[in-house]
Amino acid sequence: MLFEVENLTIKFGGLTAVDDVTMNVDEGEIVGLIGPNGAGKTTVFNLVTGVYTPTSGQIRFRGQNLVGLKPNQIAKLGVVRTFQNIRLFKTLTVYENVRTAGHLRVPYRLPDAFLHTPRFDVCEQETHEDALRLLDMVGLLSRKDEIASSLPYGLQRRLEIARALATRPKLLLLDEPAAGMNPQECVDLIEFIRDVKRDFDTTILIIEHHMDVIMNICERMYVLNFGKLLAHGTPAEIQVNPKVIEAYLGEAQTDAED
Amino acid sequence: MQQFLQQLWNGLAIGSVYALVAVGYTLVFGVLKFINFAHGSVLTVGAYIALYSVLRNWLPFPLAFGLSMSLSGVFSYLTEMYAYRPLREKGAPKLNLLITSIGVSLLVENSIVVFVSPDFHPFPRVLPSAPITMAGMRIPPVDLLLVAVGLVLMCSLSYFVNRTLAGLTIKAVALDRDAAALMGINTSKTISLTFFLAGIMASAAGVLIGMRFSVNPYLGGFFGLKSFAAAVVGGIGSVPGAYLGGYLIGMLETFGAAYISSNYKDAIAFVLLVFVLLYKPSGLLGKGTQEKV
Amino acid sequence: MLKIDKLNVYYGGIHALDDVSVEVNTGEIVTIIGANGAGKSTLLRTISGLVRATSGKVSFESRDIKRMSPHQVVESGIVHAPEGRRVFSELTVDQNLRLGAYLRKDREQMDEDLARVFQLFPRLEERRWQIAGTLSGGEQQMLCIGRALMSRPKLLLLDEPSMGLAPVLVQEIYREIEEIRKHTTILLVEQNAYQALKTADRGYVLETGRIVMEAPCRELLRNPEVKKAYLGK
Amino acid sequence: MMTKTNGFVRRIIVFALEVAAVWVIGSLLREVLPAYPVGIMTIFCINAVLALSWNLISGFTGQFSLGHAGFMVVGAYTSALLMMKAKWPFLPSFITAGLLSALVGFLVGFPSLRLVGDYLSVVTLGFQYIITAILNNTTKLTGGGLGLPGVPYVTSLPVAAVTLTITLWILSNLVNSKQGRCFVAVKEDEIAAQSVGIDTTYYKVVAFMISSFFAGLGGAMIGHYMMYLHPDVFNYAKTIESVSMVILGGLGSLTGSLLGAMCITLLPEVFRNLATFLGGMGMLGPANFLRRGWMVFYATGFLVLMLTRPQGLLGRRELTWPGFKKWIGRVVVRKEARP
Repeated sequence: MLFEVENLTIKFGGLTAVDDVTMNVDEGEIVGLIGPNGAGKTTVFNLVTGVYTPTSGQIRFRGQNLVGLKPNQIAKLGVVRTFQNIRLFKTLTVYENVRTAGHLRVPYRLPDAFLHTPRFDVCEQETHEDALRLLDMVGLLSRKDEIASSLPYGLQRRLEIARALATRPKLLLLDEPAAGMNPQECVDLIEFIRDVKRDFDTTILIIEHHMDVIMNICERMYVLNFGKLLAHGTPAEIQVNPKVIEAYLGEAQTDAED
Repeated sequence: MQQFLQQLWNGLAIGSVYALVAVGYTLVFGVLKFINFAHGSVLTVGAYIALYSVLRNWLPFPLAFGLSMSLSGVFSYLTEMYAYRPLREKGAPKLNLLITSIGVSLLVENSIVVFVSPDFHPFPRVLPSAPITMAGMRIPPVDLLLVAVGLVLMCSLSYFVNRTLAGLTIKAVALDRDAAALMGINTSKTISLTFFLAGIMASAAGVLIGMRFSVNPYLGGFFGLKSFAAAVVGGIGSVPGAYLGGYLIGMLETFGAAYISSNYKDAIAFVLLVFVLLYKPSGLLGKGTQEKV
Repeated sequence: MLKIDKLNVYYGGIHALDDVSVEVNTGEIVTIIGANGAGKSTLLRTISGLVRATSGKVSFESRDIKRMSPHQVVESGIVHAPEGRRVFSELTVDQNLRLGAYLRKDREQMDEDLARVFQLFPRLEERRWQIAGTLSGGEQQMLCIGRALMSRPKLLLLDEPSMGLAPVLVQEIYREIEEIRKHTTILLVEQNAYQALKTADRGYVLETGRIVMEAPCRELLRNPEVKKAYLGK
Repeated sequence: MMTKTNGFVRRIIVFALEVAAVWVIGSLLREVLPAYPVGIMTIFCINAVLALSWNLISGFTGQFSLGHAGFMVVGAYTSALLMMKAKWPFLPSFITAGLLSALVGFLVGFPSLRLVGDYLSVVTLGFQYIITAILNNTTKLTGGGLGLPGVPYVTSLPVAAVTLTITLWILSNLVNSKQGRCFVAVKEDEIAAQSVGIDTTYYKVVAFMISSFFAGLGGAMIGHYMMYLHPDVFNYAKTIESVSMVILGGLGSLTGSLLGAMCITLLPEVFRNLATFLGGMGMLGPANFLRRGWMVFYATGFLVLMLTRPQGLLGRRELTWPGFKKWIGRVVVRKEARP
């Protein structure tokens, strides 16, 4: 198993934001994480990427324990995320955003940087070309010199994913990539995520609200509600699960189930 | 024992100064989330207003004190109005606010040096200079005034902030500016009010410290900085924290000078600051804040 | 009562609201439904003056309120209970409510309003002296609504009152909303489309900053497209 | 690979030639020009090193440090004392001064760089006060509050100019590297930087140490220029001097720091000469005012700059030859286009 979460729990004061969640993702899968607003989905991402430390529970990636590691160490291991409220290096150009994120794959050290040694030249040339190739693949090459924050919303999302890809993640965590997109943009995004998975040979865990996006690309999905795991299954199973319909789609006619 | 009590009293007096200034840093940081490096200048301005009012026989001392406090409050309010507000409205990064406040403090300090006088002025004698002997302690009257004024002002401020509706708006703006605006609170007015109050507190400290030592253009820079350390030690954003930090640094300084070495007196505040921040980055009474991801 | 005409808002390079026109009549509950990021909250934030519009008209009781700052909007009779509750977490319930009545100068009326809010949400009275940050999510939501009501608004803007609440609590909140509507006009933004459409009189569907549909809620509930996109059928 | 090595060798040779040329020109100027302009040029070079080093930590990495003078003072006393007491030659003393400043930078930076934004400025400022207190009280070694006279004179114009050239070369190499990009990423958004695997604490500490290293060199040059040291030379105002230079030129622009250093170095001189001129004309009142008036002018200018052009003269852009040529080209074309 590539990635496993076991009995993950975090409490903020009196509130249990994530409550005993267990889930896993296998190599090469696209797995969805859905649930109503405030269900704790982003908190799960924050726990996995080391922004928060869980109150209890385990997170393992390729068998290695991620709990207690710093966000940058987790990213270095290959678990890289995007953010719900896009966090780009705003005043840098598109190219600089991607180039900066390529640093993990640059092996030279400080003295090389001071003196611009031959090793420096070789590495820089490589990462420069790699950044351009990456921008080409995600369709941002023609806008590489634009300031990141001046891009239209949809492209900012795309750039954020490209920046994450520059680290060559093994597991990519996407936090609501389709938020604020219209139906056509959503269709493009589905296409884009499929391309990413194929071209970069990465596994994807995705939080999304747009049902058509998530039902379309996920092989499996987990449903969270009030921090608890409510259901788990294929999109077809989830769509007909009465508990999910009740909680997620807001059809609270009876409380008989509780 | 006698010496101990004497030092305790001295610490209380100097601590009052730090506490009065520190609370201004804390209030302003609360509503605007930036360090107002010009806050110390308000203290200097206050000291000079009182000095000249008395020196030139314009006003009797109590009135001069009151005038200094209100004018400094207005001065503090004006710095916000003309230096920080335009930047805020443009949505400038917080670093720009910080740098601008350094500019304001430079302007005040240099203007006093150039237009008023670069010299150190002793404050005219308005209180009897003979120390009062009390329980074996020798207390200069100015210290008595310092502690008394400090207590009165601090209690009034706490009452105002916690118990009155106008005061509560300061807390509300500090906690969540947008939500406060949605309650019908004029947040700009609240921010102005905060600067005004901070100015009053600082100038009271400025006048009294000027009386205790001397009035000079660098007064604010020197006491302002240590008071800032006090605010951070206590937990910036917390009013009781500012008081605690102020008295703590005042005490440590006097006891450090008396029992260890007076040479390092001015470094003590910062040593304490570094230790507190290492142990508890949000300060003794501060609440940790984490950026929302 | 409230009339929004061809409103355009840009938000960090994003065209967040695109020619949005919405109308609310006295006594109505109007709801705006739509996915996350469609611009629902931005619309409310623009009405209440937190966000500046680029073009378009916003008028309330035939007064132009587009250029007003938030506190002036409150003065004119609109109050906004924001998304995510946003109570003053370090103040007591009582202090929160008093701040809600900040613009009310008359002490007696304020006590009256306080009584009315406590009648509506008895749990708030039990917790009157408690620090708001220690309340449960549902209680904070009640406080948020109660606080907004303290200014005796003519129009209440409610942003996602059901967010993060258990179904039982959602029902309770919506029962109170039915109560509130007896005195107050309401513009309700919800992601919980089913609940909102059941409660409101008319609804608008917002999609990436544009109004794509407007109809009485009964019709929206039956509309196959709405069902597919928002009701999961 | 071969061509890469050649490129490196060529660049090193070009750089060595540049350094040599700067040395020769500096020495020539010192011989040809009167002492006054040579002095101003020397001070400019020292100020530029100080500004560049502050720019690295605050302009590029976004960590607003107000303890710059504290690192200068460490370098100044280290180099002076090594030469005076240990009888070391200049170069090793000078380099050791930088290294010791960097070490102090590490000791201060490691704990305090975990703090967010504004706090850092206060801790570093506090550090500067602590170090001043220590120096004032180690009378036996440093002369304490009496000052340290008899520091050997070394900082001639060529020495200062060569130091500036090397500083500029190393820093511009650094900011145009993986590490430099990571510095800027830390400034832009720490959480985003961490999310792509950038160890923000590491890069902050590294930037802080390098900045302290060059601040130490700058401080050492001051000592070897004035031939006298006193803890109060390196006060808060000294830090603010470097801060103003960088802000004037543009946070995050190396050539901007040079520009800023030039303006701030010249400002008091302009006023002083104006005052002397007016004094010569018999206008003693205005002359006396101008002698001190630059301070108000300086502070007012600082404020006006922050309120009207907070990004400084250049912002994050650099002055480059191709850019300069393009600009000249544009100006010329514009003129020709006129009827």
